[in-house]
Amino acid sequence: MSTYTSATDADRRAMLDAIGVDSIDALFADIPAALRLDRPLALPAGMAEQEVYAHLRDLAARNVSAEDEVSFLGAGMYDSYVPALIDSIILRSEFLTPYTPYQPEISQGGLQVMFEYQTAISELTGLPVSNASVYEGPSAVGAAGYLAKLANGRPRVLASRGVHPHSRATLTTLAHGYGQTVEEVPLKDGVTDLDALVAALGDDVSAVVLQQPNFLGSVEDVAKLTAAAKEHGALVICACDPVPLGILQPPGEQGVDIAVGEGQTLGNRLDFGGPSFGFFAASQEHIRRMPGRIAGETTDVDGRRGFVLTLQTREQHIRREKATSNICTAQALNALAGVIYLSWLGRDGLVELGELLARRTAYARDRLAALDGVTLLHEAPVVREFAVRLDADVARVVERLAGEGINAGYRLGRDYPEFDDGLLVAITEQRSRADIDRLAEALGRAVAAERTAAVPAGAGASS
Amino acid sequence: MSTYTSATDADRRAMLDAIGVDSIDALFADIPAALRLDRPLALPAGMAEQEVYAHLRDLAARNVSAEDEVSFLGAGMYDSYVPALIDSIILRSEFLTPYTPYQPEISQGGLQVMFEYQTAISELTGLPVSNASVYEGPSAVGAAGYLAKLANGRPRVLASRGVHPHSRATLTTLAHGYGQTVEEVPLKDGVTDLDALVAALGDDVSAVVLQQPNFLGSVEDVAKLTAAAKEHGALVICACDPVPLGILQPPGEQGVDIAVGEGQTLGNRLDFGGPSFGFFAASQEHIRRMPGRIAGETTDVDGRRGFVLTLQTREQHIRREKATSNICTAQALNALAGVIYLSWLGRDGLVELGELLARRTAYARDRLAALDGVTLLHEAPVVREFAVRLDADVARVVERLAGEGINAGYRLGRDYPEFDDGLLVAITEQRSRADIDRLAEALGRAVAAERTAAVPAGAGASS
Amino acid sequence: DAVTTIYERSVTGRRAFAAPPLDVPERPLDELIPAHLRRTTPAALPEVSEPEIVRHYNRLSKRNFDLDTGFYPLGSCTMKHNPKLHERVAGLPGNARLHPLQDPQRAQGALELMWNLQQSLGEIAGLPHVSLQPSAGSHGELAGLLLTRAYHEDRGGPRRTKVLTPDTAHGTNPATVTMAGYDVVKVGTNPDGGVDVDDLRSKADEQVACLMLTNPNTLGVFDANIEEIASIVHGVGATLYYDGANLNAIMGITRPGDMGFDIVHFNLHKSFTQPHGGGGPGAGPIAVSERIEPYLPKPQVVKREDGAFDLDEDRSKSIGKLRGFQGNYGVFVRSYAYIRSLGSEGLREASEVAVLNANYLLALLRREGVAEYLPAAFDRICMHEFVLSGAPMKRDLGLRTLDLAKRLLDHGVHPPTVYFPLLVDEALLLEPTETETKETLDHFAAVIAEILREAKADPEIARNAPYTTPVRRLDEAGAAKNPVIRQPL
Amino acid sequence: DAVTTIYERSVTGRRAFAAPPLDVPERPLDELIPAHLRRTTPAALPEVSEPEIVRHYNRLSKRNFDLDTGFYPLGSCTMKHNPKLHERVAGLPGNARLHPLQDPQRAQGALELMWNLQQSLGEIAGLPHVSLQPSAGSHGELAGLLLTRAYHEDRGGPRRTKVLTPDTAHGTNPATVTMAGYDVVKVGTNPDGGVDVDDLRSKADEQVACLMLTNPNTLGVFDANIEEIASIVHGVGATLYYDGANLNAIMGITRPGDMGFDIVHFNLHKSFTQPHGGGGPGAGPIAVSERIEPYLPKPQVVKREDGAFDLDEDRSKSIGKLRGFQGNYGVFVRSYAYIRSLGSEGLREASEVAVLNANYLLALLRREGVAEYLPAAFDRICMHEFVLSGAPMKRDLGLRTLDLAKRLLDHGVHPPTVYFPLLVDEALLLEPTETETKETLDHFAAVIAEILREAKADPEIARNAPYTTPVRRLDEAGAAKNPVIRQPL
Repeated sequence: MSTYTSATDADRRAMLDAIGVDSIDALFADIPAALRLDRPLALPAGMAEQEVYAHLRDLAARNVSAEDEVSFLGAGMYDSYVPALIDSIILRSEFLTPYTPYQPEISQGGLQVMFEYQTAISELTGLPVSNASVYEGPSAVGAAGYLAKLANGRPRVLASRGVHPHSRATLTTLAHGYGQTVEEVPLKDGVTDLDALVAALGDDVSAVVLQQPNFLGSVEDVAKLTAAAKEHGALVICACDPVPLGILQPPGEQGVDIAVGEGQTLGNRLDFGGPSFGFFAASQEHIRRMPGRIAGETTDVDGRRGFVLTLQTREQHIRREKATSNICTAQALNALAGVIYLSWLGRDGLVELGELLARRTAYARDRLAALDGVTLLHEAPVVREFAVRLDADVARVVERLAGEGINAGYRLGRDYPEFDDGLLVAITEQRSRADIDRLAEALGRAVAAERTAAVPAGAGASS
Repeated sequence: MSTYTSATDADRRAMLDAIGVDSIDALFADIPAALRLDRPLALPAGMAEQEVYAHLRDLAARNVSAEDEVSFLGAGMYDSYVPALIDSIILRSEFLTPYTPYQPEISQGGLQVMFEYQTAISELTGLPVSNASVYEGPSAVGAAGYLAKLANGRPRVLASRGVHPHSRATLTTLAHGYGQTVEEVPLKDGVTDLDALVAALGDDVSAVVLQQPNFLGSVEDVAKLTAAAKEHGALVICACDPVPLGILQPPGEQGVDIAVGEGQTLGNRLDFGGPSFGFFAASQEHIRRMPGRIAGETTDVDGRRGFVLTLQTREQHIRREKATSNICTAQALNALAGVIYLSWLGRDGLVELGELLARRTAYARDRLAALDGVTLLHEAPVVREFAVRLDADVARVVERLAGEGINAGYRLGRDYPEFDDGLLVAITEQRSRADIDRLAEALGRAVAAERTAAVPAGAGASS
Repeated sequence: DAVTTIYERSVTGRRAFAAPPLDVPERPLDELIPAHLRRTTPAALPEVSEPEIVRHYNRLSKRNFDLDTGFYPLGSCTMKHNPKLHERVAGLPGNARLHPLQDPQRAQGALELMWNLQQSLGEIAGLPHVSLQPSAGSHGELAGLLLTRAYHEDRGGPRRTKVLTPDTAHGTNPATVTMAGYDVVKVGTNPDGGVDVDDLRSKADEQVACLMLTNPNTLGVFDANIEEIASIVHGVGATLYYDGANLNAIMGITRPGDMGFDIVHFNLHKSFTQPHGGGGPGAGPIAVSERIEPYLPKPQVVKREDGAFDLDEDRSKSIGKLRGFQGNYGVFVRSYAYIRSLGSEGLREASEVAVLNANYLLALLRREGVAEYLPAAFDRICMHEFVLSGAPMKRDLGLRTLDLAKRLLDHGVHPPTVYFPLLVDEALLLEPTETETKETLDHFAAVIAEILREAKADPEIARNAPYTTPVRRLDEAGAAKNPVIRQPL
Repeated sequence: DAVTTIYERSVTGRRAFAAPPLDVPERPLDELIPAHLRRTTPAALPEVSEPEIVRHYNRLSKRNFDLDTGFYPLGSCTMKHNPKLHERVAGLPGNARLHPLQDPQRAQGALELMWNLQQSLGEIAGLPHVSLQPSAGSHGELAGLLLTRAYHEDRGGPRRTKVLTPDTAHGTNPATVTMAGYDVVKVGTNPDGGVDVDDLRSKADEQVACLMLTNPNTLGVFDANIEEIASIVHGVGATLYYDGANLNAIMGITRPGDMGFDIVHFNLHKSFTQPHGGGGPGAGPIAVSERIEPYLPKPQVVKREDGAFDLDEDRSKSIGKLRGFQGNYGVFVRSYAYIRSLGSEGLREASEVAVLNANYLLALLRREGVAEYLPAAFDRICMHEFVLSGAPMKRDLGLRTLDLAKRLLDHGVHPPTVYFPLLVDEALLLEPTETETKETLDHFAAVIAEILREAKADPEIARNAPYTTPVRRLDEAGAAKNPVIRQPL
């Protein structure tokens, strides 16, 4: 008997008697014999809890995590510190184990959390309408594209090359389904090329998709790009990193219609990429086109304040083929972690964190740019991530640093052939000045060593 | 402002106004000026949460834990597997953060846990009365000695040399306070020497203290020793390892008056030695001499079943100098882990675990005894721990194995000069046959190497 | 106790966050980011200390019902026990702090885990190729239809525009069809609760891209005609899609691949147990047949010849990406732990006991005093869930299914799914799962009988229920009419 | 909901534990352990599956009030917030799975932590030598008296038989004196709430081993005569012992060592915050002066000249051991994290705000409608806690302190300590701690006023309170008369 089930032999006999059959097998009589699996599943036998733990611990030990190295890897997810109070709350079974709050009377905790979360996202983005979360960042971009399709039905979407490669890929995949084509707007000097955007725009453009800061870490002049899009009646979708929004102008003030983004950095673990959550906020006019769940405030029959899932006529279980999305299970627990994190940071903390990141990033950028063989890939303003060019094979340099316990960052060549010499370096509040200095020293040595190694045998090292 | 306090400047002003003083300093006016500390405490400045975490993680990383090596170290605490459901329960704030249940109406959860715990300990020990836990094992032995003093006032206590050295030391320290002297009964063939016990016994002996299994891992014939003690009217105190009680005769059936023991192995972490809990059970006649808290069943004014702290007239806060102990804060949370663990094992599981340990221990004992240069220190029956003699310097052998990621066990010479060549090896359910084989091979190599090394330079290796 | 939000607890100047020290030069922000790109007014996040946050969310949590407290027979959601080991292993730093872009060489444990999970899911489904990427069941459905689209486009031929779904389908199915750019065509249900094969035959033509099916379906019925259905669908060149929401009934007993399905999605948070988190996270991996394999999303976890694991991005026919990175790895860890804990036999036992428990509960509810008001929609053996109709109860006692559900709340039980499937009047969909005890099922049946007895005497009690919950019935219509969906600050 | 115990949920054959496989020969047990030493009947532990254990204890937990839910002003217990970081760091495998007998060379992190904590506690107490060994405050007290005994015995001279304690002392003090083999001699309290110095002088003679004092004492009063008291005690050669239960009032402001105390115990679970666990664990380290140092328990954590940390067992004058191993290390980790989080300034701020909060609450309760029924026992500024007397309330409203406490339960507040200190009639001892907000204190004062208003109208309401708790007043007398302290099975 499994330790998660309770049916003893005596239970089984009593239950089968009550049902009126003589074996469990009889309960499966509807399944044609030819379709019955005539052998056990070819899976290992079950194990005791301690054995499963040991196996998974051994697997986990074969990963090099941010606990094991000094990591400057970002590119969409960040090794931010997750305060311990988040664990203590989200592991409470009352938050951990219920499902979607279909019965609001016994789900007020979860519903109020959604309401508080929506308020926080609305504050961060400067947009009045937030849903209760979607899966994660890149698919949120895809969902925003679908909203644009529902809103104006136009066939073309323009996406800046500064948008995360995964977001562009996801948007393209999904748009192929709902019938839009995605075109790219190139970068210039590290930011979206306004002239190219203007040239690509037309009245058949459904939406323009931007990212703030963009994949190269640059702070975009979103308002300027938005103004261009508006001239053609296109919607503007902006994928935002939420933490820098503490110091950057909120998309709602820049004319952005839909702000989405990856929520991992708000109190969620890295988890090798998920689960995290995506946030999704929009201007008032889109409220009935929003995907996913939305909680609203109301009162009960006794006049007490309460919360419910609202605007459900958008949703798949009511509207079926006319639903604004097919989302059913989303990321409530991760969004809870997000709103706890934002409450932990608080009004001033979000600003302080943004300023700390900006200053440490500036320090790191200067420090690396001063190295021999390292130059800036662009000089646009940055907040928490920046790109450099190496005068050496990037993969080999990164490998050298890994040997010293340093993860130097993201090799841009993985997604941008034009930046094959590029390295994207992320700074979090867990990377101190000492860590940055250590990176700089190791990077300097590694670049020097790889440049030397690259020189044909017999030739002298280039000073 | 600390992040754990909430008094803003505005709060402080308002509060001081309400009090009618003009500064916080004024609240300390009673403290003579000469006694006021005129400088800040010489402690480091406070740190952000992430910094404290990093500091403590770095410290923890400098310990070699049972997660990092294959450990055969026991000698009173054991690397037993702690099932995950224990964490999920004991970390619930409703169990974690309240204090002693002074208000039973809002403490029924904790009180019922005590009642369930007392039942489990009573079942394990075969004694009718259990308290709700004491600090830990060795001090439980000391507390049992105090009970004997209260019960019969006799001046002498006899403790088997098989009792844990820490228990004997603690008993001696405490007995010096309450006015008894502790004498040792030697071991013979790995168990308490009955003849020596009989010789030492007299009508002035307050209690005889035994351990089951004893420190060398041997299963004592407790009933026989108890019978001898009873002839002189001495009480018998037995410190028991609770897990082997699944297969060993319970002390209550052996004439033992007071059974105590270390509870760590019941679902508690090693924690470098604490906190864990001590259990304390006795025969009915001692119920009003028990130390610590005891929960009892009762009913409320509406006739509903409920639980309260009971027999409080024993306790320090009621009886003061006539109290049966001074215990106030004990180990409720650890005892909760204990009762969850015992429920997790269940009726059959405790037996199965005991049998598994006995068989793996027998295998390990045979395996090691077959090695060249390794002999059994005694041949008494064992359950989860056994002792061998090495024909080589034990410390150096242990050090060699540590270099291979194996903690070979406890060097008996640390406490027993007569067993300077002794090694005490503990088996838990987390040590598989493969682990034991690895130990045997490494031990064989190490003993051989150290024997060779010990041979004077120039002489050939023996055999 | 008045309900306050965290914003209403905010007091200027309080804080829980202490910033790490500024250990680099304090450059003026103007030097770093031009003023016109910066924010002028801080976001009005709450100002609270750590103890207040803890108390606030602790108190909120107590306003939730949860699976660890009581019975949660929410049909089609498989609210089985969440083993506590899973949080422990998911929280290991080697998992929790592993960056998704870590070099695969330095993430071998994670990739091996994913590969092992893929192999296991493929074996359970009877379909060899697995992508773990989709984030939820509905996301897996979308993946499935995009794969179908890619498959048809790659094969050429006339454009297919329709996707067939039975009228018993989960609401996600038609919504997914629309998102994938297809038109929904409904297929009827026969008197036994299965697909109306004649209706299917009449609608299956060369314009059909796919049939989406759940088997056992949302009526708790295993469609015995599945082989014929598969042959019709394949006969017109369409794909057959298996909605895996009900996989908990058949693990180790029969396999979608063996039934003829081309694409299956799994709800890891259902059959392979995840804490449901108040509505997520979950994961919706897919398994596909050989012919669909080329179109699977990228990256794929692969095992190289030297035994090393890697991420393969080089897939020319792939539909691309459905999301960032590799999927909800934290969810994979838990489900993998589950599969290793149960093993081959345990998974089959889970399904067997799930079906046993459902049939036992159904038998209890067929007794006098209940069955006349809440008859089973299909008077036969069920699979892991079953449907009752509250129509007689409504007619004879004036009690709607909703009233019964609300009265259950006063008994400390989570109601079943209500008003679904749409096909059944006043439907109740009950799924007890295998981790519940016989005593719990007995108690639930007794509570239902008690509520009906009570309603016979005074139906107003249930009509105004609940009474013991933190709030009572809420004004949902008002909430939707004038939506207040954030706190004004 | 009927209360069932875990034993009452037991069904033969159910289980949560799966044993690891027997991977060694299945030797008959008779070969291993003779039958007469073995158990014949298994212990009647419950037979339950994992989900049932989880539900059982989850439900039980909901029958507890806790600090993370509401105000807990239990006087003398310092129920301050438990930072959540502490559980994280205590749970690191390098701490949680570290064996206490690990070779000190391979436990350097743990020993350094203990050494750092010792240094910090020594600095806070103003006494340089620290032993972390005692398991709780009362254990620390016992250590203190055994040290006193060892000190006197080592010095020689006539045998000392008495220990002085003020009549305001914690109940643990006299109990400890007895356990240490001394006789308790009580010292009176002067009208200001301090030690009656004349009484002390009359009782201080060469038979006195020690004076045990709490300062501020359990009346919330700092004894301004402490220097004189110390001089009297030292004058007769006795030691001066500081019960550290009230240290939360004075951290960084004044130090027991500077006041003349020889031995101090700390309640780490109070001043240095630990989750109280429903009654433990805690820890009661002691700090002592130079002359007491030789007698400290062993082992001591020491720092060798090469910077390595070690355990010193080689202490010839040591009183020996008070328990196994090195003490409650898991508790040390949490308190060390606390000290590092707050630092020098933060500890002082904690004490300052603790005293501010206490005085503010006292001021609120001095207002009309409250003060006439619950006057402060001492009409002056208090330290971190204060005492009210319910005597006028009892006289004028017929409400005992117990009734007020029980009525507080209905308001979701944990009552203060009641009927202690013994010196004050119908005493209430209130300690709000520094981690509570002004709003919480305002609310508490309003609730007290409301209960008194209500009682003026109808005292029966409070006399029969509580009403909203899982159970109401319990028959404690009956429980003690016929003790049922285990379940018959």
